[in-house]
Amino acid sequence: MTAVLVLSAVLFAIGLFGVLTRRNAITLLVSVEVMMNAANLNLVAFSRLYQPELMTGQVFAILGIGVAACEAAVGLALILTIYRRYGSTDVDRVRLLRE
Amino acid sequence: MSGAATFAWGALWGAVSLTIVGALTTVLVLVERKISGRIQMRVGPMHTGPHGLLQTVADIVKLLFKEDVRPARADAMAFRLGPLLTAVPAVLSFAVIPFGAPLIMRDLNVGVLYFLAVPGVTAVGLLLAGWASYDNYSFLGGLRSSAQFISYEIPRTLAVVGVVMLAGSLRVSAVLEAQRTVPFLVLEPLGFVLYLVTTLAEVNRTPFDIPEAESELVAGYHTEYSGFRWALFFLAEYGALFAASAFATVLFLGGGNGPLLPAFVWFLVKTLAIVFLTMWIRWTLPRFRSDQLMRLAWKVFLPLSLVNLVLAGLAMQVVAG
Amino acid sequence: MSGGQSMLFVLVGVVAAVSALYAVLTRQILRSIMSLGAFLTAVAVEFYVLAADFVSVVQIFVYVGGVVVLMLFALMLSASGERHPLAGADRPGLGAVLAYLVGGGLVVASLGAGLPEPGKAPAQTVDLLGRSFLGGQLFAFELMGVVLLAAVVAALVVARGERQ
Amino acid sequence: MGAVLVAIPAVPFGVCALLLVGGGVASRLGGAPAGVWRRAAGWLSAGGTLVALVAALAVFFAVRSGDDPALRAVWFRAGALEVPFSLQADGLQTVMVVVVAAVSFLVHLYSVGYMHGDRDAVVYFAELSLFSGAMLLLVLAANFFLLYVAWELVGASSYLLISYYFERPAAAAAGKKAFLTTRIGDLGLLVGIFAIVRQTGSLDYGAVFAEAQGGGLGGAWATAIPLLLFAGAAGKSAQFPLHVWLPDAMEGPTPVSALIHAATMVAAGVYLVARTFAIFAASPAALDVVAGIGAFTALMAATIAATQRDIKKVLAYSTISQLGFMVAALGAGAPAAAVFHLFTHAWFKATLFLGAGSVIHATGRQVVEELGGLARRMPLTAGSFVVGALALAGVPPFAGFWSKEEILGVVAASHPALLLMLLAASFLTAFYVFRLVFLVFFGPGSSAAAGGTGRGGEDELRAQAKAAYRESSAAAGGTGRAVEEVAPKEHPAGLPRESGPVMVVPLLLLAAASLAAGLPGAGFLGRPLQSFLGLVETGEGAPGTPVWLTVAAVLVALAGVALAWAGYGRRSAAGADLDARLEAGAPWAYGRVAAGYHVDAFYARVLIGSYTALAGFLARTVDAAGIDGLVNGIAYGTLRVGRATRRLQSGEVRDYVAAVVVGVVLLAAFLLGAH
Repeated sequence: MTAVLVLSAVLFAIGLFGVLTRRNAITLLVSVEVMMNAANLNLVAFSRLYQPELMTGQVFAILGIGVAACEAAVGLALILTIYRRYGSTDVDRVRLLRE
Repeated sequence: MSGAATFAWGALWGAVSLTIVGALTTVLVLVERKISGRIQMRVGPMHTGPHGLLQTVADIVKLLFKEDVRPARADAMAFRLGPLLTAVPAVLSFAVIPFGAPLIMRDLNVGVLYFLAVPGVTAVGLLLAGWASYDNYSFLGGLRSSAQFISYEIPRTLAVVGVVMLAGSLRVSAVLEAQRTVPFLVLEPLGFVLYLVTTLAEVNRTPFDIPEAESELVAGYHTEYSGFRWALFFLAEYGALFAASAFATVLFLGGGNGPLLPAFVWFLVKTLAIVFLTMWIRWTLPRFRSDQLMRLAWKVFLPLSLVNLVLAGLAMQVVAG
Repeated sequence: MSGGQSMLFVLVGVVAAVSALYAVLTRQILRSIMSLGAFLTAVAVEFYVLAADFVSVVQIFVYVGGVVVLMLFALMLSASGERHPLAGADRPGLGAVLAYLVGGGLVVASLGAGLPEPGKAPAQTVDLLGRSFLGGQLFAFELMGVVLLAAVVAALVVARGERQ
Repeated sequence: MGAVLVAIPAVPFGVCALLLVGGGVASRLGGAPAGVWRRAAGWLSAGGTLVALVAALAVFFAVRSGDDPALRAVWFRAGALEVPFSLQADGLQTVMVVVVAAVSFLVHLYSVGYMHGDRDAVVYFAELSLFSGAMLLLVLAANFFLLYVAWELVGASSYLLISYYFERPAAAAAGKKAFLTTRIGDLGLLVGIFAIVRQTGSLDYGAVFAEAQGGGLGGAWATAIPLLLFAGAAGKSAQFPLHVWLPDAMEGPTPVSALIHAATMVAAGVYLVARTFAIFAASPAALDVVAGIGAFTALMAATIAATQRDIKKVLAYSTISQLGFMVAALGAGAPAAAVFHLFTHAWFKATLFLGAGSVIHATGRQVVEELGGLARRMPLTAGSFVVGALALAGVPPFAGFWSKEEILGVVAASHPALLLMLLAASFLTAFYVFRLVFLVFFGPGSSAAAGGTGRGGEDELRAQAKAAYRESSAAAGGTGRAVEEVAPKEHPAGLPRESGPVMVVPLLLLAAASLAAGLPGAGFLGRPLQSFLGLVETGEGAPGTPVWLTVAAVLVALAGVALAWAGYGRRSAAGADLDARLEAGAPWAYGRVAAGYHVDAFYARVLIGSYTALAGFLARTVDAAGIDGLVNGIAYGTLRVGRATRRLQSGEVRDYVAAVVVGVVLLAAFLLGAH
C-alpha cells in the first residue's frame, strides 16, 4: 500500500512540475493528465483497502477518467481556437487575462 | 497462478499468437487472392508452387529481405512506432479469443471490453505512421484512417453492448455459455449486421478501405513504408480481420458450440466463413468517399446502434419469458 | 498483494514514473504525448495489479484510445506547418522547488501513514461495479453523463466559434 | 340610518369619480360629447350635494326625534389597535352636516352659473365634489383615524381648488402655501392622535372622551394633547400664526372661497375643537391658550381687514377675525356658542362672498377704488350684500348679533381681559364691512362706465380661457362665426348688470338665512340650537349675556357703521378719503397693518430664509465636502489599490497555478505545524 502511495505522490509531483513549467498548451494538458492519474491510482488503491465490496473508489476513478476525457476534449478545442487566433499553442502568448 | 507462471503463460501465448497471426496472414492473403481471382473470372497466382500455393511465402521472404527505406526527414521514433502500434494490438487481442474450451489465454472478467479496448490503440499507430512519414498524402491518410477508426468504434461498441446485455456478463466464457441453446444472431440480427459492417470499417476493408484508395491518397498512411515494416501493417490488417471475425463468432454465432464436431473445429469453420464473407464483400462492392463514410457512421450507424440497444432490451424480455 | 504482484507493481511503477518524467521534460511535443501513452498504459497495468480490471480496461479504452488520439489530433492540426514542434519550459527552479515540496510532503506522509496492506480483492468486480454505479453511486453516474454532454457541446461551440 | 350616514359623503365622492371617468371618456370622444359632459358636470355635481343635503336633513329629523344613528365596522387591525370605520351623528355633528351640506349645495348651484363655459369645468366640479364629500366625511367620522383621513382629504382638495387657475403663478403659489401652512397644523394633529392612541389605546371618540373626562390622559399629556389638536385646528381655521394662507387662498375661484370660508375648511378647525372639547375641558391651561389666540386673531385680522382694498381680501381677513371670535368662545369654555357663531357665520359669510363674486363677475374688478354705485345696477346683489354686512356687523336682529352677543357673554364671564379685544374687533368689523358696502354699492360709480377691460386677474384668465376655447373650436372645424355664437357672452361691453338667476337665487336664499339664522340660538327662544348640540360646557352658571354687554355690543357695532358712513358714504366722490387720511396720519403704522403686520415677510425671511440657508449649508458643505468626499475617497482609494495590485495579474495561467500551489504548501505546513 505504501508503494502505491509513494508512486502516486511521485507521479503527482512530476505532473505538478510540468504544469508549473511547461509553456505549450498540449504539454500542459499532458502534465495535468499525469496528475489526474496519480489521483486515480490513489482512489483505486483506497477503494481496495477500505471498501473492496462497495467499489466506491473505482467508481470515482472511472468518473475521473470520464472527466479527464471531457477536459481533454474541451481543452483541445480551446487549443485549436487559440492556435487559429494566435498562430501558436504557447500559453505565454495568451495574456487576455491581463488587462 | 503465481506471478512467474503468469508471465511464462503470457509469453508462451504471445509466441503462439504471433505464429498464428503470421501463418494466418500468409494463408489468408493467398486465399484472398484466389477468391478475388475467382470473383473476377481469373485464376489468381498459379506459378509459385502447385497452384501458386507458395506465392505468399515467397512474398514474405521478399519483404523480409527488402531494404528498409525511410524518408530522410521522417521522425525516426514515430516512424518505427507506427507499424508496431498497429500490429501489437492485433496480436494482443488474441489473448481473449476462445479457440476452444481450454484454448483461451485469460478468461478475463472484462474480456469483451478488453477486445474492444485494445485494438483502439491502433488509431494511435495509424496517426503516427501517417505523421512520421513526412509526406502530405500519408499524413492525410493517417488522419482520415484514425478519424474513421474512432468514429466507427462508437457504433461498434454499442452493438456489442446489446450482446453483453443478453449475456449479463463481460466474460467471454459467460457469453458463450449464454448461447448454448440459441446463438445471439437469432436474438440480435441488427446487432450482428452493425457489428459486421463497423468491423469492416475498423479493419479498413471495402467498402471502407480508404487507405487502399491509390487514386486519392496513394495508398494512405503506409505509402512510405516498405519491407518488413510494411509487412507489419499487412500482418496487423489480417490479424485484426481474423480476430474481429473470431469475435463475431463468439458474440453472435455461439463460438465453438455445435453438434458432433469438436469446439475448435466449429470455431474455425464459423470464423473462416465470416472471413470469406468479408472478402466476398471486398471484391463485390465499390468504395465510399471519405465524407460519405463519416456521415454514414454518425448519421446512420450511431442511431441504428441505439435502436439496437432498445431491441436488445426487448430480446431480454423475451428470453426472460 | 502477493510478492510477485508487489514486484510487478514496483517494476511497472518505475516504468510509469520514468515515462511520466519523460513526458513532462521532453521538448518534443509528439514524444511527450507518446510518452504519456506509455505512462497511461503503465498505470492501466497498475490498476490491473490492484485488482481493478474494469478500470484498467477503461483506462486503455478512454485514455490511450481516446485522449491520446485527441492530443495527437490537436498537435497535428495546430502545428501542421512545423513537423517537430518544440516546447520550452519556464522557471524550472520554482517549479522544481514547489513540486519537490509537494511531492516530498506527500511521500513523507505516505511513509509515515503506515497503512495496512489490502486484503483479498473480490472476484466479481464488474458485477459489484455495476451495482455500485446503478445503486449507491447513481448520482455520480448521472453526473458523469451530464458532464460528458456538456463537454461535447462546449467543445463543439469552442471549436466552431471562430468561424462565424 | 347607517346607510344614510354612509351615503352623505359617499354620494359626492361617487359623483367626483363619475365626473372624472366620464370626463376622460368624453374628452377622448372629443367635440360634442365633451361639451355636453362639461355642461352636465355642474348639474351632476350639484345633484350629488342635493342628495347629501336631503340625507343630512333626514338624519337631522331622525336625531331630533330621539334616534341616535351610528355605523360601526372594523376597518383594519394594527397590532392591538383596532381601527374602526365608524360614522355617527350626534347633535353637533348633525348640525354641522346640515350646514355643510346646505352651503355646499348652494355653492355648487352658484358655481353652475359662475363656471359656465370654463374649459376645465369638469375637473372643477369633480374637485368641488371631492371637497364637499371630504368635509361631510370629516364631520360624520366617529373616530380619530377616519377624522384624520377626511382632514387630509379636505387639505388636498382645497389645494387643488385654490390652485385651480394653476396657469397663474399666484394661484399655484397660493395653493402650495395653503397646503404647506395647514400641514404644519396637521402635523400637530397627527402627533396629537398618536398621543391619544398611546395614552388611551383607542381611536374611538366615545372611549377617548370618557377617558379624558375621567382624567385618564395623565399629567402633562392632558395639556399637551389638546394643544396638539388645537395646532391642527389653528391650521385649518387660520388662527394666528397659521393664518397666512387664507388671504392668499382668494386666488381660487370665488365660489371656492365662499365654500372654504363659509362652512367647510375653516369650520373644520372649530368643529374639531368643539368635537373634542371633552379633552380641552380637562385642561384650563390649554383653554387659556385657545382663548388668547382666538381673541388676538380676531382683533389683528379685523385691523388688517380695515385697510384692505381688494373685496375678497377684506372678506378673507374678516373670516379670520370671525374665526378668532369662535376660537375665543371655545377657549372660554363655550363650544356651543362657538358652533352657534359658526352656524350663523356660515350663512352671512356665504352671502357676502357670493355677493362679492356677483360683483366681480359683473364688472371684472375687485379693487374697491374702481368700484362704486353698483346698488342701482345690481339691486338684488346689493340688497343681499347689505343684509350679510348687517349680520356680520352684529346689528340686531340679524344672525350675527345673536351669536356674537353670546360669545361676548361667555368671554366676559371667563376671561374679562379678552373682552375688550373682542369689543374692539366688533367695532372694526362693523367699520370694514360697511366701508366695503359704501365703496362698492353707493357713491359715484367709478366703475359704472367701465368696459370689460378691468384688471381683475380672474376675469382676465377667464377671457383667456374663452379665447383658447374659441381656438380649439375653430381647430375642430367650426367657422369663426359659429364659434362666436357658441362662446359664452357673459361680458357684454358696456354697463354691469345683475347676474343671472342661477347666481342670484342662492344669493337671495343665503341672505334670507343670514336674517333668520340667529333665531335657533337666540336667548329669548330658549336657545334650542345650543341644547340640541348637547355639548360639554365649562362656563360657570347659566349662560346669559348681561344686558349692559348686549347694549355695549350693539352700540359698538353701530359706531362702526357710523364711522364707515362718515368716512366713505357721505361724500359723493369720497373714494378713499378716510383711507388716505389714515395713511397720511400714521403712514408707518398704516403700512404695517395693510401688509398684514408683515407676518408673511417675517416667515419668508426668518423661517424660509434660515431654512434655505441651512439647506444650502448642508448641500454645499456637509453633502458636497463630507458625504461626497467620503464616497469619492472610497472610490479613489479602490482605484489606487486596484492599480497597485494589478501588477500581480500577470495573465499567465502558470503563475496562478504556482500561487495556488504555494498556498496549498503553506496551508499544509500550517496544519502539520498545528498538528
